[in-house]
Amino acid sequence: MTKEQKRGGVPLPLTHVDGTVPTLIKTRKRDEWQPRIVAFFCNWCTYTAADLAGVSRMKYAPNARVIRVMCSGRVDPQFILEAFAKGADGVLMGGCHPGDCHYSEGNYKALRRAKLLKRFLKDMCVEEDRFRLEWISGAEGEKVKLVIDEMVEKVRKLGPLNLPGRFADWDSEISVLEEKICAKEEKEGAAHHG
Amino acid sequence: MNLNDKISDKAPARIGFYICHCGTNIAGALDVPAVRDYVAKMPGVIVARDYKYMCSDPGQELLGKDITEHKLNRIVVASCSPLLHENTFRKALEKAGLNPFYFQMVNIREHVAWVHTDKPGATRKAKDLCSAAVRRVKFHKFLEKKKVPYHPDVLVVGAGIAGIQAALTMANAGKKVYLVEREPSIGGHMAMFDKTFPTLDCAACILTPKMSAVKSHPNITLWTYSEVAKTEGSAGNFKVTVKRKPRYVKEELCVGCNDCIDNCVFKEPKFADEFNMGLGKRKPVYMPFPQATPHVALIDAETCLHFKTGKCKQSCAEACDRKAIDFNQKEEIKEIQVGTLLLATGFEVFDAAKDPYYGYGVHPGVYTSLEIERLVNASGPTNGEIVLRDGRKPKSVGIIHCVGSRDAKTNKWCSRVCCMYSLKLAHLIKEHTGAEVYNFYIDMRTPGKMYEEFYDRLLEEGVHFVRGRVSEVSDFAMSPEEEGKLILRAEDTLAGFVRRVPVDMVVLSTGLTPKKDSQTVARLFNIGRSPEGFFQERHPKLAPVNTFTDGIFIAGCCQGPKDIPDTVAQAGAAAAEALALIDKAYIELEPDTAFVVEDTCSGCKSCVPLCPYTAVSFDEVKKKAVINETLCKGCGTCVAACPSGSIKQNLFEDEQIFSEIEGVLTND
Amino acid sequence: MKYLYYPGCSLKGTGRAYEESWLEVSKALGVELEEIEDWNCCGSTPYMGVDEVKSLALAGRNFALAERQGGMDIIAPCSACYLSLNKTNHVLNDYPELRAKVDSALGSAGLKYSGRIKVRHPLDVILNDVGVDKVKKLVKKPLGLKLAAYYGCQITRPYSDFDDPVRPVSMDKLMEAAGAKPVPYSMKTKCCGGSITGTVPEAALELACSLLKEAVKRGADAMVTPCPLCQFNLDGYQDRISKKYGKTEMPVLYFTQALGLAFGISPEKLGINRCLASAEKILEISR
Amino acid sequence: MADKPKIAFYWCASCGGCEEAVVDLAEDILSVVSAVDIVLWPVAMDFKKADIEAMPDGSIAASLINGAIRTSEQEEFVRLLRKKSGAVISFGSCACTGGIPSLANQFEKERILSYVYEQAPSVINELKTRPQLESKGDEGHSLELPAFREMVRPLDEVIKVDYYLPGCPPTPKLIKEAVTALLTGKLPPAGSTLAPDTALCEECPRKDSKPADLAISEFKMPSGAVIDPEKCMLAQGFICMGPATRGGCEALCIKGNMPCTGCFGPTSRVKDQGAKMLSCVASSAAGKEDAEIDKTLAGIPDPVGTFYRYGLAKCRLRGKADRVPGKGVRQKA
Repeated sequence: MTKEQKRGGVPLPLTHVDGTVPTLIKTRKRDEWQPRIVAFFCNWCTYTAADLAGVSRMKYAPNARVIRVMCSGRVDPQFILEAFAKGADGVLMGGCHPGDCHYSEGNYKALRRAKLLKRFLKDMCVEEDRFRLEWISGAEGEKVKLVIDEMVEKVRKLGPLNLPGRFADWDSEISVLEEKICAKEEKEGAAHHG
Repeated sequence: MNLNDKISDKAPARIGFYICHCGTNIAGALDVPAVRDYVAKMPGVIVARDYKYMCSDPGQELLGKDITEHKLNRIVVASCSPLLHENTFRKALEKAGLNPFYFQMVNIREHVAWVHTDKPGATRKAKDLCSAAVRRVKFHKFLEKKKVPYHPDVLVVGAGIAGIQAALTMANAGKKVYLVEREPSIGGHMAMFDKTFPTLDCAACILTPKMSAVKSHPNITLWTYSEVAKTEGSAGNFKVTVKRKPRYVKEELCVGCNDCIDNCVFKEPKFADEFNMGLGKRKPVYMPFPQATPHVALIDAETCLHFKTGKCKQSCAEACDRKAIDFNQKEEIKEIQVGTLLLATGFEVFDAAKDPYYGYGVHPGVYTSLEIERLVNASGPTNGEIVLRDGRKPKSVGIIHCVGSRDAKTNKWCSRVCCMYSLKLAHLIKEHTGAEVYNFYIDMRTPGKMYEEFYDRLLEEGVHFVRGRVSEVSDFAMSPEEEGKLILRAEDTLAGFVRRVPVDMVVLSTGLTPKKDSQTVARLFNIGRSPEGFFQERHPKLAPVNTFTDGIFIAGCCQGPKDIPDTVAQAGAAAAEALALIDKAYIELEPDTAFVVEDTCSGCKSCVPLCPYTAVSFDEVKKKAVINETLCKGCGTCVAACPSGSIKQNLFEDEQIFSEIEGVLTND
Repeated sequence: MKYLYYPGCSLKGTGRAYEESWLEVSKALGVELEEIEDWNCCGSTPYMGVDEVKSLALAGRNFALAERQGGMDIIAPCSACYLSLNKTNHVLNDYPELRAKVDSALGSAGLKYSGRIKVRHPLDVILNDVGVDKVKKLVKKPLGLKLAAYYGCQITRPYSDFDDPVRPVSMDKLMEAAGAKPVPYSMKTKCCGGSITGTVPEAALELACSLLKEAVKRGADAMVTPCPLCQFNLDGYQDRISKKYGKTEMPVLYFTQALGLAFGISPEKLGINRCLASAEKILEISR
Repeated sequence: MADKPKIAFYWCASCGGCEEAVVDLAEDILSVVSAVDIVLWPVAMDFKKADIEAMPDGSIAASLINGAIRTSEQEEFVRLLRKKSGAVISFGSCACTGGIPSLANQFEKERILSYVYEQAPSVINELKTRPQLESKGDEGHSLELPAFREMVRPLDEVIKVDYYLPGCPPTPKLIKEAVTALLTGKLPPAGSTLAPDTALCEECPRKDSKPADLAISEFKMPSGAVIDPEKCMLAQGFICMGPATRGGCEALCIKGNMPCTGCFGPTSRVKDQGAKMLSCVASSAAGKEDAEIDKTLAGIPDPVGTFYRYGLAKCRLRGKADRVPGKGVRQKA
């Protein structure tokens, strides 16, 4: 009987949406650690700007992973929390400048959500520099580079957020008891058989 | 696999993964085989390959072959930006019988290979992005592109040579064209030019017939002295509001006889004439220029005695036997439906006063090139005579190139036309006055048919060329021959010393800049601008007349400085692109619209006010929200806001994005 | 109207006449001045190129003292001081790394500077705080002279915000108010030879000469300037210029001296006697 | 008697309200009691842990466990019940989503203990005595206390849960339906929540009073303003969690003229109830300029308490991020 089955098939706190179970994320040594930024870029401005940065061969830190959405208004605060929960050290949102939204006002909604979410994150002790909303127009390839580089440096200074690692740490108290119970049961089982 | 088989949404994913080398573009910056092998081990991946050029025919064929042979039902291609080739690969899927939306593209060129120097870091990032796409694509659904009828009418904004050319091309193809121009006459800057380089044919002679053709074309509705106030809708179905400013002369009655002008209470022209750059004078009632189209007078309320004082005997109105003058004319609002917008809003000439060292506006002998165009023009304020403000004929003229161009202090770009028009003006000045003409240039840029030859011709005509940027134009003499002259000081970089060249007249070859209100206009039409403020084309090489907004095209100098031949060519190209859309008669929309899951919607109405396109409404019978698919533009704002998770967006479903988040965070 | 006053070395040395006349004029205008106690070198424009941080720290000390003394706007009549102090403010606000160095230097002397004190020029103060109307009221002896207003390079570029950087007009306006006729003079901001009069005189003197000659050509009775170095070059080297390039005679006054004369202040109090080129003509005309 | 299915009730970190809810079945409780054999119900009946341990594995038809998990004893007991039960029902908000007790996840264990045993104004504890896990009694016997865990967890983070019955507390109607389903074996697929999967607005009596063009320019607190008894709460500026909260309670709070605070948790399609409601509320707030938005949003003084009143343990962040087990605040590197 595996440990999993013994505790009644408790799902790990982190299951992937497709049902697969992730390998437990270990806490890395600090010098090996690289900040991981999840970036939600709107298709029309910021994603295009990132393309422009590429076409212009600007060089910036490889720590940000861009997820394309059509509009910054599509970015659900759930996505941001999910990114942190899955191991992001920072989350960046990029949208069109106020007044320039391809969908006329999606970016205002994004701004309002970001402002309220920022306050929530602060209360939850996620440092302010870990979440950023920037307006970057399609012509501002340079700004993509500047914002990403700056954010990576700020997050590097803050160190890893590593929520998955922390979750594992927090939950280690459960496994201690669980091991005790398992050991006891095994002993009883052995005695029974013997 | 059947293209129309929705059941395949639920079939176990059989993923084909392809990573492109893009020659050495990608392969040189990250470890392509390592990414391929990494993805190959992911659950659901049946095939993982790398290939030199995925977008090439063999690359696409490889994909198609694998779909058939390995019964693949999901495809991921890691290559360039989806904005460039997503459609290419979707079509390849379709060709192989797979729904094109079972596809996800990973941008490892623009977002990885080209921007990172750290190869292990770039490889790690590529793995993460690919891992995200592989996870995401499993959640992709069968989708169909939506077809919407395309309104055949076109609106052209701006009636300079670009707008005129585009409007005529489309009107000749049988399309109904609305042509809107802000100024009282069409013609734009070209109408102000005297001759055109390098052929030296008269600008009016080649432009006027086109202007008349516009006026008389049965398919063209011409609205001058008008501006677009509002646009709504999208490709194929724009609703545009046009504001027609009052000209106080009834356009349909006026025959352009000039009787009103002759009889104005102002006996002599008194006010600066815009068309002649203020070098000439006009009355409050005036005809912008002799060939103005429409050939209709207008009254300038700013200077007209009637509007200023209310006390005028209105002799102009009396003089008009057609009773065309109407002081009570009001602004008129027109609403039109069109499928296509073509912007040809042109440029503005650099404001020479912004470069104080050249003394424009301070020294009367300093002119802009456009002023010289008017001076040299036979119908200009001096009837074609080149004279200084005090009436003297200049004996020596200095032409300063690159004023407001190629200058870190003002504008960095090359305006492309100034070298050539400076040569043209040098020729005309020499021809008209016999003066010594000095050209001060940084580089002579004469790329174009017969352009370099024209430069050679000028050299032979004895025009002087000094290679050096003029540091200042001053009026203090250091030697007797400088007395009473304007002195141009420049380092002659070929001779290697500083020259002081005294002249009577200085011509500033001012560059081309974006219109002052280009940002407002860009917002009005929801298109982008490049950093310097010209309108942004979709792709600098492959989509030079398209914008990022479907159904909106750009032509002429609003996109960037260019000369007349290039402008006309671009206008033709824009017209052709527009015609291609119109003649297709329908437009296919990306199926990224949102929809309400009716069973689970609680009818909380949170989403309803969020939609700027009023696509979301509340069904009072069912007490649920509904999304009108044709109105939805697919931004996803309502999806992110739906508090019970009952709105979904095709191509951007929650599960898809959640799996992407998970994917990009796989590697530690 | 109370200001802190930063004289700098010139106004205590070669430019004494400037200080004398400025103090007289400011008194007449009701501009109250409080000299910064224990001020030191402004940081000096040439030294900025030798050791930027030290130069900034020197200027910074003056600001720190000024802040301690109430933090009002500083008036720096010398063009070089005006430039150095303004530059320091800009650098401290725009370059955090340099700011940190200057802060630590000041800190070691127990000083602190916020970076927020404004540095003003007398021309700016007279025109914008006092106003032309008040100047006109104070004029007892309208000058009636033709004057070439020469500004030099440092007060209009790059930091000043009270006048046009290429074609300044503030001094012309002021001289007009004092009853003088400013002549059209397009060399207002050309080089006077600067500090190279001492090192490369052949280049510098030619520059100074062209300034003087142009003033003569425009029919000016005198030149007025707000800069001690310009005044020194144009006035002090007139002899040598005359010898080399032919006779040139042109009185060169500080604009404050001209203003003082118009206000009816005695030439002695205004240090007119300190001019090397003859100012007799001026005194005669203005009498 | 032996044929009747066995049912166990158990409580963990909870207020006892869920037990009340069972009693609130009123006369229906008699039919329940007659249909089942209650083998454990600490609030009402005297059964011991040993009684349960003695039962064969899987012999209890269903255990209805309320309360969040905060101590090692609760963990041990629910594990035991899990082993002995065919089905486990997570009963009430605390068991399902952490409930009010999980708001404590904003604070480290150390901070909670030091406040409760030392700093609270009502406490005098000069010796700074704290409960110990093990201590020797006067007669030499050893005493053991359960361990206080680092954080509050919902039941399903400790044992596998078959069904969820949300609510603070679950309504008698839903309890009856759940018991009936259990007894008749007509149960939905495992993992289901035994309440409707649409948000509360669907059943809200004020649904029609919400305008379709709502832009909230001022947020109000029920404690500081008069509530119109007819009009939609959000339309009045009160944050009502109804749109993001599963229905089933028949809008009890609304009928009592108080906004919904979200006790039924999110619908099945939402991962994080608080984030979703935050998104909805911020989207509907008025303002485009920074200052205007800040002013409007300042009307929500406590986002955590507002949007996660019953579900902080189920927030994607689970709790305050900078806790370190046993050490209080994480050391800054």
